Amino acid sequence: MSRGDATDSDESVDYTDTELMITRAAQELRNDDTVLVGVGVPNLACNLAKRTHAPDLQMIYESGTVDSNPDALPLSIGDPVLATGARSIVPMYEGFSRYLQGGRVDVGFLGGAQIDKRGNINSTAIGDYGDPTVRLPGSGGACEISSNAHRTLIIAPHQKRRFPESVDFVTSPGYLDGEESREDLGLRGGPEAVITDKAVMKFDDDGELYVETLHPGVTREEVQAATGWEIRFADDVTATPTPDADEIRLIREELDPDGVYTGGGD
Amino acid sequence: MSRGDATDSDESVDYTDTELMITRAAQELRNDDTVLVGVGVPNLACNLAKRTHAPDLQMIYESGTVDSNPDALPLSIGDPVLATGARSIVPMYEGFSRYLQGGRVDVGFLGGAQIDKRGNINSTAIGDYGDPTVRLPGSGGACEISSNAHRTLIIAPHQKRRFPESVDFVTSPGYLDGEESREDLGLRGGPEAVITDKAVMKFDDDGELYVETLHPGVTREEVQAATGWEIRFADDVTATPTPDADEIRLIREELDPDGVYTGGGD
Amino acid sequence: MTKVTDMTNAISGAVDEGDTVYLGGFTHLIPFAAGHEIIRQGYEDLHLVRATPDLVFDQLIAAGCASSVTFSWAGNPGVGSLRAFRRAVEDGVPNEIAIDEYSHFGLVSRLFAGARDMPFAPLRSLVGSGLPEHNDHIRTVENPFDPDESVCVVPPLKPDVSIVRAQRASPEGDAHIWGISGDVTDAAFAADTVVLAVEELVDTEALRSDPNRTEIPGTVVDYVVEEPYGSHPSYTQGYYGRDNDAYLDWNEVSESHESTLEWLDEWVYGVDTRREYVEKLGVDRLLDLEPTHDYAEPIDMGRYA
Amino acid sequence: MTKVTDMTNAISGAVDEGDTVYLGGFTHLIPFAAGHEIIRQGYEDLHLVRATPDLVFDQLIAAGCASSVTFSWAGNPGVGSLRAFRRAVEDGVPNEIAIDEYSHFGLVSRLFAGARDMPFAPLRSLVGSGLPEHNDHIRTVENPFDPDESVCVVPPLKPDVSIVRAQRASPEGDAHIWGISGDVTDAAFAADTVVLAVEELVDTEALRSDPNRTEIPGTVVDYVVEEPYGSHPSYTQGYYGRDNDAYLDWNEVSESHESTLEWLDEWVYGVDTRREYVEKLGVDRLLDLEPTHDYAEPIDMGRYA
Repeated sequence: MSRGDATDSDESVDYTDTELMITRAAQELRNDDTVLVGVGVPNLACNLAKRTHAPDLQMIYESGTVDSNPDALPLSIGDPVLATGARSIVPMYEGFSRYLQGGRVDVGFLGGAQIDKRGNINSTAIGDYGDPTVRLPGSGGACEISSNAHRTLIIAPHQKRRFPESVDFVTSPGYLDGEESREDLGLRGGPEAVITDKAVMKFDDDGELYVETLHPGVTREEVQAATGWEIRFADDVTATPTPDADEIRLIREELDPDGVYTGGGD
Repeated sequence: MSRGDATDSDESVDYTDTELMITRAAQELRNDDTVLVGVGVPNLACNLAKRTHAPDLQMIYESGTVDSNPDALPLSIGDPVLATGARSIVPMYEGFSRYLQGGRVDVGFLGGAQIDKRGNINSTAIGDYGDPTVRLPGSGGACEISSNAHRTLIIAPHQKRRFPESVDFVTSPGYLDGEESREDLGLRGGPEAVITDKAVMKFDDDGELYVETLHPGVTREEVQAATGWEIRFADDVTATPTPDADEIRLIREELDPDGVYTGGGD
Repeated sequence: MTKVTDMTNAISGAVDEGDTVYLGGFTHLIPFAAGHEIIRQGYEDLHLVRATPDLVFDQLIAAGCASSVTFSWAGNPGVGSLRAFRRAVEDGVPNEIAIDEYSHFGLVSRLFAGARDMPFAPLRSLVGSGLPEHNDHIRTVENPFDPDESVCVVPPLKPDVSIVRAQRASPEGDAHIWGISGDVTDAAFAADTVVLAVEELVDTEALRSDPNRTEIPGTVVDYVVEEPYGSHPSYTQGYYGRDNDAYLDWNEVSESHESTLEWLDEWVYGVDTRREYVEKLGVDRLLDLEPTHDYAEPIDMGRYA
Repeated sequence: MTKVTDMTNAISGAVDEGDTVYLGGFTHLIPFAAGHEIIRQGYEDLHLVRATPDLVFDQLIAAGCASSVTFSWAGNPGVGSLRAFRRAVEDGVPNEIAIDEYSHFGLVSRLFAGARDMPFAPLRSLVGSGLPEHNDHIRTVENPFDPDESVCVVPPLKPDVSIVRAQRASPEGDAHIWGISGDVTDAAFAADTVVLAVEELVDTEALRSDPNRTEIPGTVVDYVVEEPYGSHPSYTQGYYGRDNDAYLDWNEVSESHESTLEWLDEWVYGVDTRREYVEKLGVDRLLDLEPTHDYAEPIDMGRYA
């Protein structure tokens, strides 16, 4: 993994791309948010936020655990550490209906094999649905997260094949084709940001992605080369804030000490 | 209350009208039935059946208790004696959806202020719905019992005002107006018998009531006088079987020792 | 993060004149103490909702708090009719009330949909009954999987305020319920504002030791009130039984509007809090309602750290 | 009234060739032992249904048991893709399988409707996604309370057989479940025939001491099997943890169809029962999965006689 280097008040900190994605994603979370968490980077971002600026963040999982406070790193979204000590556990139907459909999830995390210009996500199939080149896992709860959460954050590596102008299959609706509005279809919220290993992108009023910040050392040309359409940039593109020493220590020593998702902190 | 007198194998037994209704209703219950029970006569009939020919009878209540085995006489359908030791307790929505709508209730008991020729029941209002002469409690779960149970048993005192040709308001659909079928409306089952203090009535193939048996000492004329339309009689009207000594003992000594619903066994 | 307060503050903070107010609890856990506090605070234009109005609505109606009642069974359970409710509907005493009526499944389906922001809830009943004709909230859709079938549907019900009771809660409002849960959980999830009253406050750890039992999460709760015997004359499973004499007495008390007001004077206006009401009930009456202990088989959640 | 038998009898009695078979359990309580017995009995034309196919379907598919798979997320949870599933869908190895695909909420809504004989279940998602175009089971109705809105609906799903696991059950099949219950309860209520496998059989009194915990009533259960560790390498809350190494290993094992068959030879065909499988796992591996005890706060149901 490539790595950057940032200056905290009085020390320089090494960090990996994954760690930057984790710290940047954590910043999107507010203290009073309820967040629907996945394993991996989203889980680490949420736990980091909880141990820093958002101690009251409530984490819920597709498996129906509500306000989990895991003693150890969960290895799946249904890990028993998410159940013991949770506020509540509900059947799957209730997690999706009472919490997501009911508007009780502020933020959801999504990833995907393809993310397009308007934030639509494909995690179903590459190529033709009936005869796919690559069969992906499918929606799981992603369609519901994208449809019912008040805002969604998308996290993905920045690669040209992963950012086509238009996805092969809409698993999770973003801002659709620009003709129909989410609201007219009865969908709530919509994607708020895409955090990659090169940049942070946001959506304009028409629901089209643009680059808001570039990670330290990344050029506009690199981002354009890794994006499947002519990507626009904010008038005032700035540098993505980088992890500080405390965040890196938390990630490496407490949240993922074995480096399961962060590659050993390297 | 009027009383009859019956000959058991070798003894004569006194019984009240209510006791006869209880014992006759109990006979409609089969060992493998799941029955949705109300308080009063239906509860006593079910408990009697359970202690005689139907030990495996499963009693469920609108309050969501499943397979209740009350230690004492329940005084409401949500009595705590129905909860302690039950097989399961479910929320109200689940009792109605998983059990009744799901087809898991074989028999339901109904009563009402008016029961008509086709088994439709009114427990909502006498007179005009918008400006009633008498405002009754309303459906509760009766509409669902009549709509979703595989068969229903109606228990009521035999009085002319209670048996009009057509009810003022359909709270619980029986065989409707004879034009539309229950099945076409998506309704299950239908009323099977009406047990009164004078007779037992059944429904013919067109869903119209006729008298199957007369209680000992009751004449056809008495039944006709207490019925609001020209009631028909089976070709072979027989006498309603009467309680035996064991049944009377169970009712008076075990099921309702304080005579809450049976008037002290008198 | 504590939401603990007393019932006086909870009611004045949660309930505004003109609100739709749901009082949860099917036969079990009926929030009588909250109902009495509403009466004491003198509301006059509440849209009251309960599957089973029970004595608590009869009292609220007699006190003149209600302008409408949404319900599915308006009787005195196991006893007979609700006389104050009937006086209001039949004779407009003490005031006219509008009614919005369902079957039990129809009403709890509305609550179910409201708790989940469902566009509507379908159900296989109400069709064939007289209710749809008198209630514009009951409509039909064609079943797209069986075009011959029309299905009754009801819209979500989202009360402004729900008042519910549970056996125990943490100060944050996470609540354990056992026995008959009835409509309580959906009532809490469906409402904008929730008042939760419990027999006992316990610490957060005790609540979190059994997350499957947490029917109501504190995240939907706004006010937490600890009020032992707050469901009397209804009951709380494992704490006390239903006071059946009170239900039988009500049948006499509510015989006339005047005798009903006298009862309210003594038992509602005549006390300031539930504690005073309980003291007035007296020890003998409370002891008569006590069950013997019957503990559930333990479960082991396991700790996996 | 006992329904207790062994898994061999339960599977041969419950499952007929051509059946639609739901294996319940979302990450937790996955019925692996039952899946292995289905493989050993050589079924070839099962319509398999699970929200998350997980390793158990990968194994059934590789063994040639499946003619179709209904699902909503086909991955190796926390690890990656399901290689045998992909080989079947992408390359028809070992045989072509039809797929019937939903989002999680879409699939559990079908099960929810099936468990309750609902005509259909409405949900506020799927609209805007590509799934409705490819799945005729996803249809729309107009919302009769808001004519501008079209609502996606799905029909009831009623499997011929559901196989589910729980922590403990009585011989009649009443079962207590805690931790993540996922789709288990609805799976049991939706099916014609239910096989229930548990870690422990307990007596009826223990089960009835906590009726709110009885997620599955014996009245919907046909076969009860006591099989400790029957969820391995998935887990049972309070009994053992997920064997994550087995999930990681599967990613290697399933690299090719041949290596997958070798694994099946050793771990499925090579043992006759779950007990033999557990013996083969060995004591060290089991001990590594043990949690420490963490008992829930007791509840008192009270006895009111």
